[in-house]
Amino acid sequence: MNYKNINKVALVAILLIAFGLPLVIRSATYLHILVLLFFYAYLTTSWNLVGGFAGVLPLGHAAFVGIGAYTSTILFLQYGISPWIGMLVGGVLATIAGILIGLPTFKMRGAYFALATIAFAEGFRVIVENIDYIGPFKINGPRGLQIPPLDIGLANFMFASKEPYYYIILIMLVAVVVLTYVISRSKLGYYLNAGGEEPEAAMALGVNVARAKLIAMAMSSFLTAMAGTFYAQFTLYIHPKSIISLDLSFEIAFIALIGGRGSIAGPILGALLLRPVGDFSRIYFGDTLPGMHLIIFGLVLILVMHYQPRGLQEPLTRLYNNLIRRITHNTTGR
Amino acid sequence: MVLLEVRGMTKEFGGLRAIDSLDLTIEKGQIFGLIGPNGAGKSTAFNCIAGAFAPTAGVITFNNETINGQKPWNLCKKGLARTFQIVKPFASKSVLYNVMVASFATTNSRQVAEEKAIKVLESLNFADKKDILSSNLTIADRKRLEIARALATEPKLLLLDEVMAGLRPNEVDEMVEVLKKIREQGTTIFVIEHIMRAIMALSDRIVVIQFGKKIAEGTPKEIANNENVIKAYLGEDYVAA
Amino acid sequence: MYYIIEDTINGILMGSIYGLTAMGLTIIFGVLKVVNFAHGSMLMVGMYLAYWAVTLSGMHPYLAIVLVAPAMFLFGYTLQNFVIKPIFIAEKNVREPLTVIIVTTGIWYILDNLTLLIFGPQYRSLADNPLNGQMLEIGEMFISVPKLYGCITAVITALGVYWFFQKTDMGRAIRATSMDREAASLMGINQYKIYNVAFGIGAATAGIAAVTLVPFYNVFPTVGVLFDIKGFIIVVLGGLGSIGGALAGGIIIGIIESVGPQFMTATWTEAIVYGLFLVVLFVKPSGLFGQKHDW
Amino acid sequence: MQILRRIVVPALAISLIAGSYATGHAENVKIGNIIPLSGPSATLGQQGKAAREMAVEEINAAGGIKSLGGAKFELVFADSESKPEKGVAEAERLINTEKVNVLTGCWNSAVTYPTTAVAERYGIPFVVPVSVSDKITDQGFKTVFRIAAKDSWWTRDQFAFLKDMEKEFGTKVERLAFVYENGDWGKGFAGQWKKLAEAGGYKVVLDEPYPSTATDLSPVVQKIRRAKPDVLLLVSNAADAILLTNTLADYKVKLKAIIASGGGHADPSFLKTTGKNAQYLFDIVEWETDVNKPGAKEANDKYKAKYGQNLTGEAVDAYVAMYVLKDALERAASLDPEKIREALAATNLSSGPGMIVGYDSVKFDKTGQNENASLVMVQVNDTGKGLERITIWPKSARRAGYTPVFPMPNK
Repeated sequence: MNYKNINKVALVAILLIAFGLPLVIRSATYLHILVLLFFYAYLTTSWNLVGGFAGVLPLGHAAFVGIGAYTSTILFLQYGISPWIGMLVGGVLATIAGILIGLPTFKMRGAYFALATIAFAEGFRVIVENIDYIGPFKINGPRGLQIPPLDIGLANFMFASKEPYYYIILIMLVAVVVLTYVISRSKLGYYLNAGGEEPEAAMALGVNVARAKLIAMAMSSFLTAMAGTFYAQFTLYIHPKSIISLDLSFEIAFIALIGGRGSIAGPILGALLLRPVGDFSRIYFGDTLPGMHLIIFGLVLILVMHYQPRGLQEPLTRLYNNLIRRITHNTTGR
Repeated sequence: MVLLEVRGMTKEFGGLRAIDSLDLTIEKGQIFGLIGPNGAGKSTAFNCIAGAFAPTAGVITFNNETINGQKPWNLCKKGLARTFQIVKPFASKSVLYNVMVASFATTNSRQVAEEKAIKVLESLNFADKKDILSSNLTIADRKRLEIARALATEPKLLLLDEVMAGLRPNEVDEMVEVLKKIREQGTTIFVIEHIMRAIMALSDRIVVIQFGKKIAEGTPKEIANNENVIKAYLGEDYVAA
Repeated sequence: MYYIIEDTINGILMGSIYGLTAMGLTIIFGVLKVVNFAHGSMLMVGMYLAYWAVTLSGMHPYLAIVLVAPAMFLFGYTLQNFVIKPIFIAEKNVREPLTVIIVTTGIWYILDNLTLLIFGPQYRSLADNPLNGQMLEIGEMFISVPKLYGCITAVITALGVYWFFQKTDMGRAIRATSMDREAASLMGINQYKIYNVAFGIGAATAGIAAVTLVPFYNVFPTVGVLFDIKGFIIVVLGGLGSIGGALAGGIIIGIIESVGPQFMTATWTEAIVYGLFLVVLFVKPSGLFGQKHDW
Repeated sequence: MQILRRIVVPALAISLIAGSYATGHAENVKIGNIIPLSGPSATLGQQGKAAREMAVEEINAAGGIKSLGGAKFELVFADSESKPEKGVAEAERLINTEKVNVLTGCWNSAVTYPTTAVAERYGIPFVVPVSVSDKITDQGFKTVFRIAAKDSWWTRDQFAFLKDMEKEFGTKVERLAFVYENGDWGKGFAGQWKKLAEAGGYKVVLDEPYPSTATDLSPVVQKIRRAKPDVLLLVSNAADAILLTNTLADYKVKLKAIIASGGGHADPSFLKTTGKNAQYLFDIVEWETDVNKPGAKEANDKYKAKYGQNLTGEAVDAYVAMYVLKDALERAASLDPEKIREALAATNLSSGPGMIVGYDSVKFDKTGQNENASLVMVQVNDTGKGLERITIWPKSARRAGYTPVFPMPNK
């Protein structure tokens, strides 16, 4: 077996394990944790299109999650429109918002973009909290919207058990990873990377940097909004303070940075590592040392940035490659 | 045939005139040199032509088309490529990746882009280093990468901004050969250079500017004997003495 | 009309205090080119310092400046030297190291939650201080004395920092570094030491802001977050890196917050502030008072 | 020292949790509690935790659940950080992994809705000590039981109190101002105030939500001052309650009364940080330290000695919730969730240790709402022992010898 084949085998194995996991894990708790893990991996991979490849730091992606969640929920609650359709409508609205934010900011230094996205997300939250109705649409201000778990079924994107949610988010994750892979090997991917690293040089080489970033932003906001719909259908309750929160925006960015932004495996690795650290430290320290889990989280951030500023993806890939090399050497008997 | 024509190009920065009604004409197939003391406005002239800045006044005609104030990425697609005085590689990427970014200017296919990039690298005797991370290159190789990237966009006119600065003498000679080869393959070259030896050996025609104004133009030989140029470089006293 | 004047005065007073809380943010950005997400937490640390200094010694709250500002300078200096500097060194080749932003966020989480662990979630305030509840009454018009003190302090601090940057050797070195790192280091300026000092000065201004807040505001572990987001908006409005801009940006927000509620509910003024922020970003991205830079 | 203990304990706890799986403590009753232990509502979560721990200590010391062979209560706490999605995830974990028998929580109504939905799905009984939104018991859930009064009762009693005071002191109140935090809680109260004001023939001169995170409330106070209301009704979290009270005093706003709605105004830090400025404030609460009930004073003294502050209404609800659970389990004599649920539904707890609430008994109606939950009105005043909260309404509960101050004198 050569190196390429081993990669393929490993990939297939991972996919098989991922799809087979619910057959082994019957506990709804663990499935719930896994669903959230995939949810974050999905969000971060979508974020990575701008935050990773385009070399800027968006810190307001929760706004797009919110747009997606609110759009599909309002359409479902008031007009009975399937959340699957609402998901696409939300995506389109989020795309428009993403382009509007990107237009003025992509020409500037990264710090402006980071701050602008924060202001956009916070401003969006404040507006949602202030509005009970937009025309005929019931937003319900700070009270949020609840989806009664009545009509369970695929058409309504609502299920009694965790398994369907697990498979939906897993498929969404696989799709977005494949999309990222395709983009990273396309002209757009090259242009994004180039523009993110050295915008002037890229422009001189024929790259319309701002346009490439806008395209990435549009795709990223569309995909992020889709996750918003998933979240709404999964928790059946949305409320501005939780879904359009800075905490969510920041967590997405942190997962990417810890895992390794701009790489394909980074967001997934980040979610795999950071989510459990967050969850377990909260569980173990939550009642005796309130706030300790966030101290640990902060420490992890600082340490990783210290020792692996490109994220944990880099040393892990090296480790993996060494391992594979050793295996291939053994099997070929050289 | 005239490839680039600059008429009365002026660039002001907040009242300060960096370029003062500059005229240039570059024929197809030429190697055209632009020299001048530090701060004479050479790089500013390049930036105006390549679209990084819009000139305050004047007309720039490239390939019979007025290109004033057009964006650099559009100019690049029209056949005008440039390098930077301070090299700007995409540091976290390999040499091949760097060049492929450029070769995408004329194609959408990754495969075509890769083939073209490799061809360019081979023509520069650079293909053996294609997988090296560009941040690990030596200064000479970084300069070479700048040229490779610019070439990969398939330019009609190549603007080279001090590609020999910082190189050792033998590396300068190598570079001169490389540029000659590029010209032989049909690319017109417009070069800013500080190293007199190189520019004198290369150029068909040279323009000298000082304080943004043209003070001399001619063949290398004419320039070498021009009194204004000697004054500009060595000062009034030298000429008087 | 009369109401508007009263509200505008309050807006200017409160706004200049906002400006003071954001001043360190803009100083640090101007030099390090990094948004310090831990700035609110440094303000919080300053507030606890001021609170305990005044409570334990019973001194006039403004006397605490003598203690808090130098202590915060040292705190900022040390933090930059030991926690942030290594990241800068590791990322020397990167034009704009976003990793530093993340590290400052880590510092924010740690400081806030460490405070929660040590002092608990309680709210504290200096109920018995000579400034508490003092109001100037001009006819029907009320002007808060502690806010007036805060406003004066903000202006003095801004002038002081400006003077320092213009007239002292260290200040000039800092300005040189903020304009061109490479050139400054060629001139023999130790870039990282400059960062330390700039960070220290930023922290010290946060300490001064903390002292002006403590006489009339609550102290609790997450208090910094409330001023954090506001600070970001202020510095972008005023122009990142501009000290006068921070003060002006703060006053603009103060006036919107103070006058706005007479025409709408207070919750909508928040939305107006964000709206203004985005409009400025579209129309004059370098901020109202910032110069055009290469960003 | 404190810190050291805090670090060592969880380490031990982890090993104990690991150990408990091996040995299997089938005889214990596991109670999962989802409350905000960090984040913006941390003070309230911490009070709830302390009160629960005190109750459970007493229950266990008294021999646990006798019908279950002396089974002990075992508390498992989870931090919601005031975030709904964390609450939901913790509910899933507590039910499936920790295998809790009962859940309690979550203080923030926004966390309680989706979390009770999880419990309902698994059929696990969920006791809500406090989360006042009407919606919680209006969802039609079978497993949800709320100890505290719901917000429509709070607002109803606030207006009943106002009418009574007008009558008792012969002062006419006409103009009302509503000022409230812009959240689920404040909006819920304000909506009902509006209806009650209309029914009561009052004129609403100001209806103002404000962001709880505001750093300056003087603009809101100016609005109050200019609207010239007779009575100001408030819903506030802690930081803003303190800021509002101090700013109202600074601007010398003349009012006949301020009526608050617990929460921030009942926070233990509130009186310490506002001092004199809070004098004469009316606050509606579920419980006050001077309540005339056997055991109440002792419970408060014990709590104060342990945690350094008085019991609050929120803490008492949590405290009582533990005794309600003990009572139900005693009758269920089983750990089967359905049996516990049935026992809870049949609760009629009127006496015994822990019953320190102001009303006669805890009894749930068919929505799961404690139908006897009642509220008292307190006034902050100084009777010579420093500022304290004095129960004044209903008149039957009024502290002997105290005459409420109404309208508020000019300070």
